[in-house]
Amino acid sequence: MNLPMLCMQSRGLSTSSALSQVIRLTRLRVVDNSEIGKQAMAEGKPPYVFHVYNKMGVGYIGDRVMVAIKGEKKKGILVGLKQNQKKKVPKFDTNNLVLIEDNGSPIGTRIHVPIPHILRTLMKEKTHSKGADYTKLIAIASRFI
Amino acid sequence: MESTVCPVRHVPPSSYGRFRNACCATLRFQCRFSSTDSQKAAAQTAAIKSEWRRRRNVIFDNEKQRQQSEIGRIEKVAVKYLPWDKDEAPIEMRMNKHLSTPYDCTKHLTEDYTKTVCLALVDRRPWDLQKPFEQDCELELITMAHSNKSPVVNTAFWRSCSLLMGCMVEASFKDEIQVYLHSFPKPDLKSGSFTYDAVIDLPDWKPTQAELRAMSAAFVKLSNQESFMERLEVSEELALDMFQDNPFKNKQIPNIAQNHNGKIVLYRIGDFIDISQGPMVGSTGIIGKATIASVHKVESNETDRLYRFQGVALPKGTRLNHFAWSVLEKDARKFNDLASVTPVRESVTSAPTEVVSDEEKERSSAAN
Amino acid sequence: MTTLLKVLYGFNPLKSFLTPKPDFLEITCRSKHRILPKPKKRFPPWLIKSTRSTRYEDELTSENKTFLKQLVQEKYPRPESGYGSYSPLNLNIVESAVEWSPSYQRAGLIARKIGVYPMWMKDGRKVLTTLFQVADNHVIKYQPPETYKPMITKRKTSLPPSKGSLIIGADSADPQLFTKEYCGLFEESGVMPKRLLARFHVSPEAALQPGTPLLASHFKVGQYVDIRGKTINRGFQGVMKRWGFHGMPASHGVTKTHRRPGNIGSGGKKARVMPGTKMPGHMGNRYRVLKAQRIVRINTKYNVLWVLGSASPGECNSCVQIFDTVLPLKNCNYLKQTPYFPTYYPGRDEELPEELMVDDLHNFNDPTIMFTEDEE
Amino acid sequence: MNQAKILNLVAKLKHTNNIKPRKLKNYRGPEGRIAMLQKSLTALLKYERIELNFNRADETRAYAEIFMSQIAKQGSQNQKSIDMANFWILENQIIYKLFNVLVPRFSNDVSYTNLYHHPNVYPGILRPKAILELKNNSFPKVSSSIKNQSSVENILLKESHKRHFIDVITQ
Amino acid sequence: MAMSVRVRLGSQFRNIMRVCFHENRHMSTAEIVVEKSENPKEPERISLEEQQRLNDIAKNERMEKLLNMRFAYQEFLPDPNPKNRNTLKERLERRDMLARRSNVEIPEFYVGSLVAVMHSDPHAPGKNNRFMGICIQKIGAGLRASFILRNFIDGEGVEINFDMYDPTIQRIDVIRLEKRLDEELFYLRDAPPEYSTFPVDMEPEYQPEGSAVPVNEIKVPLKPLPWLVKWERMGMKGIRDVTSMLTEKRLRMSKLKQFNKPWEKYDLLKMYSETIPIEDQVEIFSEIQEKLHELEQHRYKMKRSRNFVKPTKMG
Repeated sequence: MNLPMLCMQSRGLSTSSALSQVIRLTRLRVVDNSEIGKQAMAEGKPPYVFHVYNKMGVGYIGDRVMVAIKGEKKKGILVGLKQNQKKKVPKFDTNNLVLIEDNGSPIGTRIHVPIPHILRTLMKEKTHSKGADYTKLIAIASRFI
Repeated sequence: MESTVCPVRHVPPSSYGRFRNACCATLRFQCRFSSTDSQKAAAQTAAIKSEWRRRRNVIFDNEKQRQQSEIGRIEKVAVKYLPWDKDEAPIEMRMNKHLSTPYDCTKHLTEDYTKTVCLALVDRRPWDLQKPFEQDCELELITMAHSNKSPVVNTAFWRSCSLLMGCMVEASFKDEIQVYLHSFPKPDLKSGSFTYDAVIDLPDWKPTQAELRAMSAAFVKLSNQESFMERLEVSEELALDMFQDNPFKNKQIPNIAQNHNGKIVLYRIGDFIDISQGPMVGSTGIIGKATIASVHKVESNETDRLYRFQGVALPKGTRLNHFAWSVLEKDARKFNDLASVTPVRESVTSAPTEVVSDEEKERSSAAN
Repeated sequence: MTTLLKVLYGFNPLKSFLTPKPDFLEITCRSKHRILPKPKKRFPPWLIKSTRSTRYEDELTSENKTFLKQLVQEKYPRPESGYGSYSPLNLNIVESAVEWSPSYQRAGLIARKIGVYPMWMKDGRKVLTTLFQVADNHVIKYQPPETYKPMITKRKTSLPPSKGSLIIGADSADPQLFTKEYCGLFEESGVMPKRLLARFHVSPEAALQPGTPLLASHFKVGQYVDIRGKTINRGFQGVMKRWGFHGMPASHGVTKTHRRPGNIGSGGKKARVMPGTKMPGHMGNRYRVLKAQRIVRINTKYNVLWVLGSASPGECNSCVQIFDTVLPLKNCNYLKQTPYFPTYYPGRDEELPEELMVDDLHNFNDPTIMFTEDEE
Repeated sequence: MNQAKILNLVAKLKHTNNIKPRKLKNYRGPEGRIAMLQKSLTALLKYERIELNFNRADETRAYAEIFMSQIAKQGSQNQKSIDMANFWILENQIIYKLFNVLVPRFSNDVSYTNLYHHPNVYPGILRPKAILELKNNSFPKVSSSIKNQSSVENILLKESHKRHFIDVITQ
Repeated sequence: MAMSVRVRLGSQFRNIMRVCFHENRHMSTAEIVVEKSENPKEPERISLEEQQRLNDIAKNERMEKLLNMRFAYQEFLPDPNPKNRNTLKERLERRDMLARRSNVEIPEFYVGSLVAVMHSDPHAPGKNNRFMGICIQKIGAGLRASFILRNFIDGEGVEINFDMYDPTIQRIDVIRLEKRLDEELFYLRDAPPEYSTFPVDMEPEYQPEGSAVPVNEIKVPLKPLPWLVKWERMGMKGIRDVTSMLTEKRLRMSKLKQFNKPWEKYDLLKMYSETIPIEDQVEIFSEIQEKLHELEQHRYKMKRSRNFVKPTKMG
């Protein structure tokens, strides 16, 4: 068990999170095979969010977030969330992130966890002819649910 | 409603003056059936009407005083009051013979009793609240709520309503219209209405709805005065003297007297006096909701101007919804022909036998 | 003195009379009468008191009660099959047989909100629908524009009145429950006294003969309606619940002001609280109108309307008024739909099936929804 | 989401539809509330007619109704009934009385209690009072539901009924 | 009824077997003993009282049978809150539910069963999607009824919430019919992955018809702290002893009265307000029973006419 968890437990703070929302300072799990992501996860220093690219400041599935990872700024897409979802949309045990570059193409070449089917539609909606192309993310997914 | 058309006037019975010297021996019975409509005659009739009434009252007062002065030495009687609740102990009271009445006994109990008691049972016989005790006796007091234990109270209530309606009829008509109270049939709750027959000097009178409402209001107003029903037994001659002006009562009195050892029972409400065998409820305050439902013309051998007034009433404090009341009103509007018109009716049967029959009926109906 | 009184009281042979006679009442209903704070009085002061006191019931025997019930049934017989048939006789005085025109305003209905449940659209979307039962509606009274004088409001108009009023009643009940004056209101139409009354402004062309029954098929599916009802009574509430304020932090030195509004006015020249400031107070129990709700389904047998959305005012089993929407972009004219005018008559208008649904709503009797691949 | 529990089965309450539990304010909180009800329920089964504040009486009534119907449904031999009786009834003799006297007295399809408003005695604490009793007890009746057959309005309506009947037949 | 996965006997035994199947099944879980009427050998000689007694027994049996439907058809029971209840709405809702059931077979399954759901999905490439997992919750009254399936796929825990009466659901297959010790299995989220990992292409397991629903009495160990919920306070039966994992303070806290609420065990009014009374349940189930029976028979006929392949018996 890591140190912050031990500290929390000793102080009797509740570690349960009611809504499991992705907000600033939320730690995420990188699920692609990018080098930086693999290293960060292996070191036990998962990236944390410091900006969510929407009006609410809460990240939902398919949303773009800016994360701090190994001292670098990186953008990423939320591909799976812990919080309760709508009917027929899968809910995951971890908050999953795929790192992308500025043009929308993923840094890694493979995603090793399942991602929801609804992400196909969401990614297509977010892709514009002149802007970033997010459909490549769908292409590298190994399995859909 | 135009006042010129309406023969009814709304005058509450004024309290009668206690003149002792105003015995108008000159007044004679005058049949006014073929009278002209001249103003003079009308004024004369009005004067005569009120004079007759005052005369009756004076005679009543004198007779009452005479009877009381005849008592002489006051003796005591033991009255044992039996409450309806068997758990409560009987109460024995020492009352004055020929003076104290059941009403006086209620004053010794609670104020509620003075207001709600309608009738007394003295030695199990119905007894007016204003009738003095004659010997040692057992007393029971009946309110309207005790009608299941002693149905006689319903009959007394219905009879009192009839009497009060007579009072209302006599007082309500305009002075120039001659009104003779005839009689009222034996009270029968099952007929749906209480009645009073009166001879009115109008050829074909059909009251409008407004007139009926006005009469109902007058009736309720009378009952709200909560006047006592004074009772007095008089001789046949005195009764004839009192009702000289009324040819129909004059005919009835000898018949009644014949059946009751020459005695006539009079009741007085305010200044209205009428003949009835009784018993009556203690005061008119017992009567609550009431409606004069209809007036029908009745075929009779004696006269062609006999009208039957019909009404329906409930004891005070009865809760009845408007729909049920409208059903009762509608029923009371139908012509009540259960009793045929005969000169002597109500007073022929004596009260106790009637009670027995009523009780039997109740029992049989309950058994059914 | 007290001892004397005690002695007197003890020796009083009539003691049993003095003890109060208990007036027992059997309790049949568990809930006690809920006292709601009254809404603003909008009705005129001469409005008739409707209900009788039922604390004490009439001292009638059961046979007599059944007899009265029988008389009530005889006086107000149940309508024959067809639930109010269209009369071929030209006896209608109030109604005028004109074609519908967009400028006409029709009557509304009184309905009971009976619950909320989900349904699915044809594209697989889940929607919540609110069910309204149109219970036993009849026209009670019509007042033409000439005689109709609504309560004077602050806004005065100089235009002559163009709308009459139609009083609709719902939920028939035993006349013995009401006062005599209240029952008198129903004599003109000859219907049984109703528990609920509502007034609708209508064009004179849309007037209805008193006694006409109104059904759920007064509306068509796909039509938009406004729903007026009394919101749920929540009592005295703070600003966080009543107005959605955020309150103040739970810690960081905040004391006793976690749920308080904070500043309610400024200093300086206008050193006072401005009118209309959002403050704590009574929440709910007010009439509110929810506008432009779409009717997606109608059951003509049970007279039930399914309306899209779950936000209609009032709690379950409360009553609302439903009428054609006033919004210009959602009304029948805009939808190019002809409503039944002045109302749906079973004999005159076409016969309707038991269930009516809009086209994009999934019927549960239909097979499973399958999507097809689009060529893109 | 409100979901009906299915493990237990209870018979419908005969006397009311409204089953919102009362708080019965108490310094011991919900535990104290149950303790209050235990006392009242024991007293009700012991004395068969008790006088309480209205709120408490009404609450006790609901508990007593469900308690009796559950015992009647499960039977006296059932372990569940015995546990429940041990919990609710504070005196051992009353448990004996319950299984041997009260349960045979009632059939399953009736309500078991009556509740009456009780008038306040002046001077005193003017809090709504009530009388709670088990049905079929040996005390005299609190109030009779039998109406006066021969009151004026009842006689008049009865006769009206007869006439109406004749009218209908003749028509 | 998960009729698709059960061995069928000849049609002449079908009705008899159904009765046994129902009764035996529920006897195991509901602790309800069904009294069986003995068939009288000499029907002419039985007295009136005896006849009455037999009638009563038969009536009770019918009642029991109806009431036992509450386990399999829980969602037909309405919301017990009296404020939200309305008879007409409930009736209309039940009618819609039965209409949906006539188009798709919604089999009987419980929390703890393995279920696979095939549903139309506009986002998926073939417009169809299938998910299989263990049912960890079944909740909701009427058309709101829903259930949650949980599985571990590619090392990632996934849960999907389905509406039971969603018209996009094409079929619901019960892979393994069983019950667990608890009514909700949310503790699987804090359990090691192997306890909620099931192969997606698992073959349906067949049980002999008439057998009771087995109760899987497995006790799940939990991962070390932190957990999503303070499970030590929840009184779950399906969790292995966790006292060794807890700190002293937390252990002490979990034994406090305010968390265990011993007074609620016999709180009768609470129990009443959470349940639908027997009378209402009988009314509801007697209404739907006939329709369900018809549907079952119709479905059986259809299946026989389509293909008659004898399935192999497993485990």
